[in-house]
Amino acid sequence: MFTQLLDGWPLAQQILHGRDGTGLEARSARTRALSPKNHGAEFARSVCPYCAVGCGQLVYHRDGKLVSIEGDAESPVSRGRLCPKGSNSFELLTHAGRQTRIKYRKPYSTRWETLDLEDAMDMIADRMWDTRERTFVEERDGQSLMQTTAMAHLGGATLDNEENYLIKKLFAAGLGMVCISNQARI
Amino acid sequence: MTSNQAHHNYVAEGRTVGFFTDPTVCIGCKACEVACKEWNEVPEDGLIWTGHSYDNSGSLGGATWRHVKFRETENPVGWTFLSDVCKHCEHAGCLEACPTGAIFRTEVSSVYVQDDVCNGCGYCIVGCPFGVIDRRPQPLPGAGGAFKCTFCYDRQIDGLTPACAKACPTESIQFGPLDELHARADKRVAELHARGVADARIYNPVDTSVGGIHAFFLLLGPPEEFGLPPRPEVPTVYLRGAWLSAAMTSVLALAGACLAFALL
Amino acid sequence: MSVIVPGEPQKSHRATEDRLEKLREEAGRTGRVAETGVAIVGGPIPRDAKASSGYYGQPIVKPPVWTWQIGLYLFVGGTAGMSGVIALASLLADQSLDVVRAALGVAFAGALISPALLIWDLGRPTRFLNMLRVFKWRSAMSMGVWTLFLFGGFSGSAFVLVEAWNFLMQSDVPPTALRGIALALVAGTALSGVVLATYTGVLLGATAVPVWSAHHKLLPFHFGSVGLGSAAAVLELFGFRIAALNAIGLTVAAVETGVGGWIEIRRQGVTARAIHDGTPGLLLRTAALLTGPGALILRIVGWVPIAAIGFLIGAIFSRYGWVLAGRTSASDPEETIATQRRGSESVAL
Amino acid sequence: MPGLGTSFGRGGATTAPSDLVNSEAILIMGSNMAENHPVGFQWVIEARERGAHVIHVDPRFSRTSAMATIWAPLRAGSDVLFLGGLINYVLDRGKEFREYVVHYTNASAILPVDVQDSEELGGLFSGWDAKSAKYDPNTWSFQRSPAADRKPPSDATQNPGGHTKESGARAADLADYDRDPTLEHPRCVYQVLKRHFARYTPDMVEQYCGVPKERFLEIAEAYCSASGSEKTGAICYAVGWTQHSTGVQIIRSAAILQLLLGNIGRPGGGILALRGHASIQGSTDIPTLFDILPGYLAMPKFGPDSSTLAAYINRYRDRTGWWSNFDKYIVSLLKAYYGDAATRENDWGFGWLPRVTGDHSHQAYWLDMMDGKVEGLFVMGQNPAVAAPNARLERKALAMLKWLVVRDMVEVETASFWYDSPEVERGELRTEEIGTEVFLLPAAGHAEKDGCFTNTQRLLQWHEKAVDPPGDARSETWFMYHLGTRLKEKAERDPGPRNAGLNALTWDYSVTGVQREPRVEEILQEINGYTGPDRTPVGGFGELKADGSTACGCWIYSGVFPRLGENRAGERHSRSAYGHGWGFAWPADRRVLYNRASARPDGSPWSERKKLVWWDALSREWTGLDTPDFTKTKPPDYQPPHDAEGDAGLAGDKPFIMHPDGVGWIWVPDGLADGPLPTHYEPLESPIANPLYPAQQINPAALKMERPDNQYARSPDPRFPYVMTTYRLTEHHTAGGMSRTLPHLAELQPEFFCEISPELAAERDIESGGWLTIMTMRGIVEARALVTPRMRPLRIDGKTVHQVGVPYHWGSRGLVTGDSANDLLAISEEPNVRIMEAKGLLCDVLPGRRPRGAAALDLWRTHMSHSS
Repeated sequence: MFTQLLDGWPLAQQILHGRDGTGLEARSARTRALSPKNHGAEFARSVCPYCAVGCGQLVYHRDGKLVSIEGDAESPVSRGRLCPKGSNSFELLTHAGRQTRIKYRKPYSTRWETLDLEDAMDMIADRMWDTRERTFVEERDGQSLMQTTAMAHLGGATLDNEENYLIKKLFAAGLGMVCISNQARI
Repeated sequence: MTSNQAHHNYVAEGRTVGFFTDPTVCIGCKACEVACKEWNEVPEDGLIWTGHSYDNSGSLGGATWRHVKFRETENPVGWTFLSDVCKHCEHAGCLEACPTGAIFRTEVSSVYVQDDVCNGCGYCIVGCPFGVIDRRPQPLPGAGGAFKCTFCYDRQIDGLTPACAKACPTESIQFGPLDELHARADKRVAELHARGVADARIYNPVDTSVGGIHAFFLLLGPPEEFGLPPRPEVPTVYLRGAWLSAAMTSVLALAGACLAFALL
Repeated sequence: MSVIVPGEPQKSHRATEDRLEKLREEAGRTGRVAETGVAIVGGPIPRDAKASSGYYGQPIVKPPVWTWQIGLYLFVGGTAGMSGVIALASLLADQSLDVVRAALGVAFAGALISPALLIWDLGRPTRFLNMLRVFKWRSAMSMGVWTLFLFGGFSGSAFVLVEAWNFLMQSDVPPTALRGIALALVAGTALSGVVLATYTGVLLGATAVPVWSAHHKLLPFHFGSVGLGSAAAVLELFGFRIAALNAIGLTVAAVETGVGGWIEIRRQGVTARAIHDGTPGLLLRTAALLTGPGALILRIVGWVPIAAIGFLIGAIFSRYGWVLAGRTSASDPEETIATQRRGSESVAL
Repeated sequence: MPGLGTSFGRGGATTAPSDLVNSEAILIMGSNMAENHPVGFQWVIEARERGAHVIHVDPRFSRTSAMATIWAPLRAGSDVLFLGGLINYVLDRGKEFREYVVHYTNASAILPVDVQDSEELGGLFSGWDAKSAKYDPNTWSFQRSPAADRKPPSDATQNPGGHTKESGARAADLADYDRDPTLEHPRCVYQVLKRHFARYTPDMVEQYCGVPKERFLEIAEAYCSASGSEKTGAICYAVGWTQHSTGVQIIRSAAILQLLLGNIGRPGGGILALRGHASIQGSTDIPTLFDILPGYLAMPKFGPDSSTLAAYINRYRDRTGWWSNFDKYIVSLLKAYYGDAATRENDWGFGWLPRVTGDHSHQAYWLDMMDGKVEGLFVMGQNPAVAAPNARLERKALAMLKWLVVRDMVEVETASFWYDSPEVERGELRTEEIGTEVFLLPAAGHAEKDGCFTNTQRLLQWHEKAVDPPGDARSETWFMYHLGTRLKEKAERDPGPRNAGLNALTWDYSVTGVQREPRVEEILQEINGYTGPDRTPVGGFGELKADGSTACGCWIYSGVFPRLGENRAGERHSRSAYGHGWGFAWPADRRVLYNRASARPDGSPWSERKKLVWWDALSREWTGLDTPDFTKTKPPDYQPPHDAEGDAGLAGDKPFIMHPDGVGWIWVPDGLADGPLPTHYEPLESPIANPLYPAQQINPAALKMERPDNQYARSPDPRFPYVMTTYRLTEHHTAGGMSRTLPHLAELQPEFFCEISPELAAERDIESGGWLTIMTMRGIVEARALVTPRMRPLRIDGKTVHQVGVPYHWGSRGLVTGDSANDLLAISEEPNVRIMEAKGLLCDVLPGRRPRGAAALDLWRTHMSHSS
């Protein structure tokens, strides 16, 4: 008890061991127990979501929560380094401004409302089906057309290949949408 | 694997480590600033556009522990970037000044502020000849306490490189044992001189009472143009004179007062 | 179905954006952002002509964050500490005990107010006890805290004891036994008192703030002498119109006249412009007049109370003057650069 | 990327950033690499430290310029002039890598007499049809001596351009044509090229690009020295080249330069297209684009070419070269899409694919949207309200929709246009009058889902899921899968012909976890390709067949999942300098494309220090540091028998295997909409008249899409005297959705600013750090003024031209807000890839802030009405 007090009181250490109070004797209990926040956390091998250099990332996580993200030293692409955006990708996933609920705006409405995810999916499917039913053209002057130009898609350069694959497959090969575009131009 | 990425054991070895920051390969991307803030959970401290080239961080302080400086020059047009950081001085003013023992020198000879101890007396702030450490203002988390670069002491305990050096895309920030860094730096300066970069020099005030800094820099141009003191002194050099003066004053006051009362 | 108000960002956003707006306005108005975030000379816009010096006119060393309490503390501590000296002197001179009691009263009062002021100024007041974790003789702050600790102990116990003694004297019990202890305690008060009154000079002098460190030898002396003068003045205002106090007052006034004159004569140009220009300059010059020639003349013509009041006002002005000068000096990169370019010279008195 | 596609055969970067360390010279142009690809730039710095020249040519002195060994300012939009100057420098001084040029390019091909160059026709090449404002490329092919027998050209209607390889059918006889290996023949490509670029002299460059002559010669000397057997040079570009009305032709100029210097397919050589988004390469390989199918197969175009699968294949299949496999790839794709329902009898479901009836790209259909012709729109991970040209029009068009679905991680301006857009503030739109139904669905982040990105070097890298996405946030995989199941249910109820494709569509992915997320690896397996009912993965595209026995979602990715449980995109053990063992580079894990060219025609390396892939005479196969981009066992001395088809039709010294003739194309006989050779046209808005062709100011094939809400200034135009160029900053990402909302990035660049020179600041009385207002024919914005010597006024044709730099990251939402620079841009289309011109426009700048509300538009209209 008393000795504990002495251990916890740097001044006592100073007197006992003739220290000047600037060294390790000044550590608090918390500092003595210090370890990095990703200590012992699991990590996933990942890739930076910003530009197209494709820097390797280690995504540390514990109990289903993200802990930290840093460069993957073994990546021959980036050799463990990250730019400011890549270095910020932990905040990208965890910042307060992130959207986590569905927002819905009725025609002519002046406010956002919330929607249940499954309801939203049904509503979107209905809108698509309705539009397609009315605007689909099977053929023109005897030739097969099988398209609708009344529905369009934009985006893809930030998505995964598998996601782009499903978009093109369902929207074009399935529904006959031709107005499909993304950021890619070069 | 480059030295900035390798795992190490310096804390256990008690080996003195440092940063060598080389602006000739710095691309001014500020990855160091962000990596630092991300790892250390340092809050955003003001969305202020300064108009000073691309520098909107302003200065090192309670919520800015890495700070990339942008120096524009004319005829010929040039742009130099330098990532400033706590110098982890050989003789550290803040460390000497701290009355609570919140600041201590670690196994790797870096200077570390224990946030759980600091009571925000503010004396370290005027103790630092480089204007690094500062009290974090309201309404930021941790407000009231003094903060500065921790040299990612927590990471080093696990053999990890400090976040800024780990992220630096061009290894303008080099982390490693201080003696090795000195060797690298001298080599680099020689190289640059050979290439005709005449004003390349090392900024590391070993000849003043600071006795050298563990985070040192290669500079192109005079230190003050990068906001660095040309001849920093650790404030403890003034102690002797000041205390002598205090002692003398005390004697005079005591003697004078007693004399006055005794005679009159 | 819960409703989200259109355009309302997340709470945290709103907070940040409001703060941003405030900062923007302030920036536009003053050219500085004092609150959170960067405080850049000449930035944010409008840009300042000084921005050319150093790195966009950025301070090289950080200005002190101390608020008004410290200026007052410097005054109170000095006065209280030197009151202890007067108590001792008067006790040794074996004059009436009233002066001793009053002086100890002032000392003890100061010993109670000073820590309050210090704690008030802390960024995290609840942690003031951490000051007692370590004893660092190279830290003037640490030394000061321990001194204040001692001074509180001595002055407090001395005060109590002397009051007791005084009571006993009325009930004519021979207090010879007490006298020795009292003397010891008062001596302790006096010794810790002089340190308390002068260390504050060391506190400011041993920093990276150019104008302070440039005067690191002057400050302890200056603060000490003004402290002594203040102690005398306070006691005089309590009605002790005795020759000894007046003599002290005269001496200090003479000394301060010299100090004030010396500062005016020995201009150090850029390196110390903070104590000559602007608000601090004005405060210090006023202080110099009140504590120096002013007090001297008034005492000679015999207007002691006015001299005393003037002196105390001057004493307070001078402390605030020095604190403010530190702030100006540190914020001015040119002063830092000039001081250092002058090299070792700046370490001279 | 037809610029690279037509020149070399594949529309991808030919090399990787990490290979730049092997370069003796690196020309960075149309890119601000240090700022926008900082981590990739580490290799440039390393090369520089090894003594390489790093040359940056850019209108602004950027962070890249600060790192370069030579910087030259350039008038935005004069890139072809500058590169043409380099080409002329090479030809004029005979600095080309002769042996490489003779064997590996079509410099020796002889053109028929009737082919005419733009230099002869005052800015137009032969084959221009004024009525349709289109070229007929048939007139650009080579001379064939009557002896050579060949199959008759098909009557295929050409619609050149687009992301697809546009050759096929008639292009088949591009395989045999007359050559002159001495390059002396007056009509051989080499001589034509010489004449074509003869006017691109250093003086011309100085006068019209604004690059001082000495500086230009210094650059020319430095870069052209990086050539020959011992040295190589690389060129890096980004949207600074592509976002022009001549974008593809600028890249073509670079390709020609590299072919002349022998810098393609060799270590430290190549052309590196630096892309701006994590998977922008992937989103063209597996396109969310209107004109191609996965693997750069053309979308069927409405017309006879697509009446049947046979006609379609005949249109696009080459007789020789790799594209002779075209039929295998399209049939395998149809099998992947439609599964068992796709049979030989029903043309493998080819008829179910929608037909393209014109330009369905973003900008084209957005104008239709503005005109009320589009009902519904999906926007996923893009923010056109800030990022797209003429953003004012983009935002207003959103109000014409019936329904809008936005998927993103934050509420981006595209989702909030109906209540907080500048148009609402200015009274152009009124919330109560906007009938658009808006769904904003939160999206998952990269660490919250499995999947792979394809990066700028064609490298597929798998990213593992670490945690579940928060709340209602889901991946696009989840969204598309669950949307698809719903739609297929609807289709089942109505088995009409229009739903045949949807009903046939294979959609049997298994789901996992509480969120019922589809197993992404199953999708990658489908992309890789499989065979048989048990869906055994194929080992690579070599195993694909046209008989319906194989299915493959994207042939160029085939091999990424060669065996069950072997996901090569997820490989994380780099074994070599080229990173083999880390991820999977298409095609077939080849890291440097056309690397057969790193060896001499006889198969031996050009030199020891520049060896990459070579012929091993003992094992009789190609070997080396990289996977050979060549048939492994085809000897260098192989000569194809007469009428040999496919790859067998290419000789052993033909590195560009995608081309029917196996060589790099200096002259592009087919596949481009605006000419076989690049030539200089002024931007759509320019401060000067075209110095080369008084009669042909701009690219004749470019589309201005001019209309009242998309107007242009005159060239020159006293109302808009300054050249404006837009760009990105390191601290932000594109339209800001991934940076303006993040405190640690927002604080680094908190306000919209505009960079101008001290001279311009003085001319317009603008205070440094104060405010300025920028106007173009499209819009008006305000920004903080950053006055800096890094912006230099140029002397162009004897007069001073000021350039104005504006980063485009800001919008009305997020932690830091500001006007959007893209309000100033015009919607226009480069003829091949339909990209807008963002890098060279005309603007005016005034001191001070713009008025608030509607008054801003009044000021703007008044400014435009100043007739002069």
